[in-house]
Amino acid sequence: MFLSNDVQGNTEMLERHIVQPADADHPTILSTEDLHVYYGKKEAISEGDLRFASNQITALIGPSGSGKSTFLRSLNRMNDRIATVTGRIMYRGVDINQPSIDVYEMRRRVGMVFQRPNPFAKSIYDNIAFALRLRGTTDKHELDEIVETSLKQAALWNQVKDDLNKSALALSGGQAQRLCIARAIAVKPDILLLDEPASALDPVSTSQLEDTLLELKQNYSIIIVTHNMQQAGRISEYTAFFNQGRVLEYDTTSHIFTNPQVQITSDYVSGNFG
Amino acid sequence: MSKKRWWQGLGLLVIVGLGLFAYQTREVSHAGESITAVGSTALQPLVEAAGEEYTSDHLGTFINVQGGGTGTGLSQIQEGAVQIGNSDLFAGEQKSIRADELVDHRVAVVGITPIVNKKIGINNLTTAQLIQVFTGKVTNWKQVGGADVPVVLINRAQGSGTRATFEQFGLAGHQSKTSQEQDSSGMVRQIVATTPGAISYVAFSYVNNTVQDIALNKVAPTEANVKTNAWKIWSYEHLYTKGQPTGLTKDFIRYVQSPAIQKTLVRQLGYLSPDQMKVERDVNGQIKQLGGAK
Amino acid sequence: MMNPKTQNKVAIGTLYGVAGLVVLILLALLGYILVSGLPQLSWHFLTAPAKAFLKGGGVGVQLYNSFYLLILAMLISFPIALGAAIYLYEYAKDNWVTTTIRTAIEILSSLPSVVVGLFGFLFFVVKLRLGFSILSGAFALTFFNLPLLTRSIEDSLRTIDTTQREGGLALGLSRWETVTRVILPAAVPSILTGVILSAGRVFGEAAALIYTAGQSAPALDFTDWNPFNISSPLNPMRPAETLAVHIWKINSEGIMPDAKAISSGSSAVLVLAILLFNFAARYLGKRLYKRLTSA
Amino acid sequence: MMKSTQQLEQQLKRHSKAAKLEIWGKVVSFSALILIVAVVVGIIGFVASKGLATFFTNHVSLWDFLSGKSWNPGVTDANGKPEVGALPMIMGSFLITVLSAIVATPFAIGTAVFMNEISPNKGAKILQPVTELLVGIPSVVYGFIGLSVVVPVTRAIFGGSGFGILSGTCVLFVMILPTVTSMSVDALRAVPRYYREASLALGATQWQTIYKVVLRAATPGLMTAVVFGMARAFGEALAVQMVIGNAALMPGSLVDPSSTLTSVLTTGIGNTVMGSLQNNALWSLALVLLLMSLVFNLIVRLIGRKGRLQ
Repeated sequence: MFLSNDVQGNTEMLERHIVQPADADHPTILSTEDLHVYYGKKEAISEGDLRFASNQITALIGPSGSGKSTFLRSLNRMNDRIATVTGRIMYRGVDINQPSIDVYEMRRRVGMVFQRPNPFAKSIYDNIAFALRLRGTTDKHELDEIVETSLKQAALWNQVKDDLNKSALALSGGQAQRLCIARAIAVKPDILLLDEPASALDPVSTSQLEDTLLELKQNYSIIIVTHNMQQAGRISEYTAFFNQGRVLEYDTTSHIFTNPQVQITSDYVSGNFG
Repeated sequence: MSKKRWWQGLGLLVIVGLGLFAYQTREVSHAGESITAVGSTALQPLVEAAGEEYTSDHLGTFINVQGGGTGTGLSQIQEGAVQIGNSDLFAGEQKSIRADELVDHRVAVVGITPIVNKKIGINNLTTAQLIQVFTGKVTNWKQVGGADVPVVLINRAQGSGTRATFEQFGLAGHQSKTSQEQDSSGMVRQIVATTPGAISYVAFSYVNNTVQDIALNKVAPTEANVKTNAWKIWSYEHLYTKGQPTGLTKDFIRYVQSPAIQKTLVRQLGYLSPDQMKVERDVNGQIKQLGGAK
Repeated sequence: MMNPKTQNKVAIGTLYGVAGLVVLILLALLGYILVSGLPQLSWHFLTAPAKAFLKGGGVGVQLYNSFYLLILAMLISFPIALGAAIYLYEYAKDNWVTTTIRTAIEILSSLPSVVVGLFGFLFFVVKLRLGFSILSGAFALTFFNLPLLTRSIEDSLRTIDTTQREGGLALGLSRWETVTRVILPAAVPSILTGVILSAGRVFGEAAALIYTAGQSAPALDFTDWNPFNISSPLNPMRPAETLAVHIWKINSEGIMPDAKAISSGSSAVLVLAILLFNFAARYLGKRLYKRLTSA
Repeated sequence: MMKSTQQLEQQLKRHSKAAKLEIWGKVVSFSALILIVAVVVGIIGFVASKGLATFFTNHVSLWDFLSGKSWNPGVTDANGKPEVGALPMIMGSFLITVLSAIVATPFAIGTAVFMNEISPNKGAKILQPVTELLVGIPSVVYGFIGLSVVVPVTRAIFGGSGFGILSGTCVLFVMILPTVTSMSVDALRAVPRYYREASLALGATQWQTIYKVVLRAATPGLMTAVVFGMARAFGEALAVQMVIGNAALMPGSLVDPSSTLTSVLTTGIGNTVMGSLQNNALWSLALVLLLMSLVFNLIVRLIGRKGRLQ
């Protein structure tokens, strides 16, 4: 099932170029079919059929307002209250974009980290343990263990292990964002959606965050929206380019960056626009 | 989880148990009869004090006395929502009250006097002058022999018993000019005391050294003059019941009218007792001489 | 035009002036009340029952009634206001129905308290046969309090960033759990402001209570804590004059010789009581906030 | 493979605890709202039914009521119509509310800005407790202070009796200041910190930041504060009644005795018999008050929306 119309040496630029990932070691875990998103009457996403490979990092890039964030937020139905999402979102063979799906259960499998770090006004420990407690994990040892492993996975443990009872609001931006990642993975999701997680961070924190994501890839499938071309280039296996609510190009990251097939993509990745 | 539930259940049980215990051990003797009297704020202190004395003599009863104004008292007694309606006025003076359903119990007589700011420097007016002042024909006190300050009229609220009595007997039925209105004696006194040129009227018991009372036609506002109707601005205080009173209501009203209260509380609070009066007045203002005061 | 720097200096200076003036007015007012009232205070004044027409009455019962009524009124009105505010801000769609409800709640708060009082009188006292009682008073005050409380809680919810809500939702929590476990704890300090403001109004309210909780204060037996006894301080069915009503009453119809002294003394007591309540509320609020958020 | 998909679907379609809690929460909070709506509808309905009786039961003409200048419901005029002209009170309420809101708003917002933006420490320590304290002082105390301080001062400066809208405005100004200030502080606090940081980082002065960013962003909250302040001014009776003179006369100037809807309502309501014309006419005043409050509310919102768009 190749949708490819990619021919080497083709000098003429295409209008659209989609190559869905096909790697037997990393089967598709999530895919969208015929997805449309409307804000009121306005259509925000008109063409966005993508498949996402498990245990890989997929980057969504594109100029501001291109719909990449809207697309991402539709994947775990965070847009339910503000937008109308039609079409299918297949998660391991189940359409999760139907009313009978329990969104809360679904979101525990498809977690999300946001642009601005949003730790709760609670202690570092409680930020992570809180959602687990509400779902019945009350054993102190078990909680301690999950908090520790989550913080370790997010590469935050060493910095905060003595301050677990301090308020999370006192953390620096980079630390706070990693706490948010730890919080998201503590509920053991399958997929992690990240919406420009590094945009509010300084370069050092950003590079630490990227390292963390590369580690996390072993256990989670990651979809990340980013503004930062280099970042997409550094960490992702696949990249989708969004423009005006449509996916114009989708391929392996190396293809997108070295040999883009669509003019706008080429302009965008080379920094000529966007 | 289940442990928490246990504690919650136990807590609930303890609370319910305590409640039941409290209900069982409540003092049954004190949960007896109670009646409510509402209405005139002027009459409230008397009825309240009498109520307290009555309940301390008759354990197991409770007299609930509240204000709300004469209008409220008469409306609620007519509705039958309370047992006693306190009023400064004859029920018959209110158009929308069916006075024939109500029974009047007079418990006190109250004398009302004009008061003025002390700096005006007068202590006597003729009735004609008083009428001119209140109808706006006299606008400066020097026109009636006082200091050179403009007249500031302060009335009680429309419908108040004090105002009705004052207009009927002090102003010979003339309506006061529209002016400041206040709804309590305390405020009227306070404003008269602090405002140059102010004139108003209060019950005798509210006169103190911050204001000047006014003699009318050289008749001083004293209790002795009220008794003989030489001082005409006075009225009865009424307790109204719907139909003839029964039970506790009847006992209480009889108690208020008994010498035990009439000779003590009524006079301490600055009222006269109806028993002291040498005259009687009916709803239309007709005076009848009584045989002789007790 | 002034350059921005000068403009800045002038504006900030003006703000200092405005704030200073306001502080001055407020302190003068408080000073007036306290200076004229504090000399009247004594242990006797604070504990003795009031006297109808003799001098030497105290305000013990009234002071207790004020606090008891406040607690009852808050117990009734706070949960309702909280629930309504949560619905209005977190669930309700932003359409004309919501706007209408908000506007209606706001204009309700401009009704004179005597109207609320009379409504309470006709409905609770007469119709529901609750009589002149603390309970009737508490219901009337609830009516009176709901607009301000609801609006200020709603505004408190608004102060918490939406990203906090998204954070909760993204963890698979329901909106309700997110609001009650994340948003409300974070909003405690500003919700507290609303509570303190409306508590102040409860302390100071007279007209709404005259017709509901009544203006007589039967003596209480402070050794009897059985709520079913009429002289028990806990009995919610007894008439209860509060301090503010007492002040109103002695100023309007009081004939005791020391009415003025009692009035200014009571005002000072009231101010101190509110101060005490505010500090206690802030202290507990801070403790609660710390416990909930480990700030 | 198929089996595991089915299993997953089942798991995802099971009603989770969160979903149950969500329904519970919606029901609970919605019933609270319904309760409030019931209260609001109940009181407004009650006032309306009593207030409209003047026109339907007592057959007073609405125009006479709104335009008449003589208020004396117990008395009938030469044509045999009762004197129920509410215009003086409508004017009084209107003037005093507008004036006190106009005076108090800059002070309250200025103080709130000071407390929140310029000196948060001093603000929180001194101003906040003091303002909150003042909300709880009974009206009658304000009234007496007004009577013994404001009225004589007005009399000395402007002549007349000292009673009037001016004195009323002074007293109301102090009375609504705490409410407006406290609520304004909360509105300013709701503006995220990064707004300020962004503005300052762009080189704006503190004042520019306050004026162009913070106040703009906080406009809806500030409007609510003003609305509640005006509501308090509308509804206040006792204190106003003691200093405004409470005479049902058209206010000729700001130092002439006049009256407000609330003060006439409050003084008269206990002295009239329910169901009588005198009583119904007072309820009509309450109804007018509600309508005026509604109009004010809408106007303030409109101003707020305009201010925000700029």
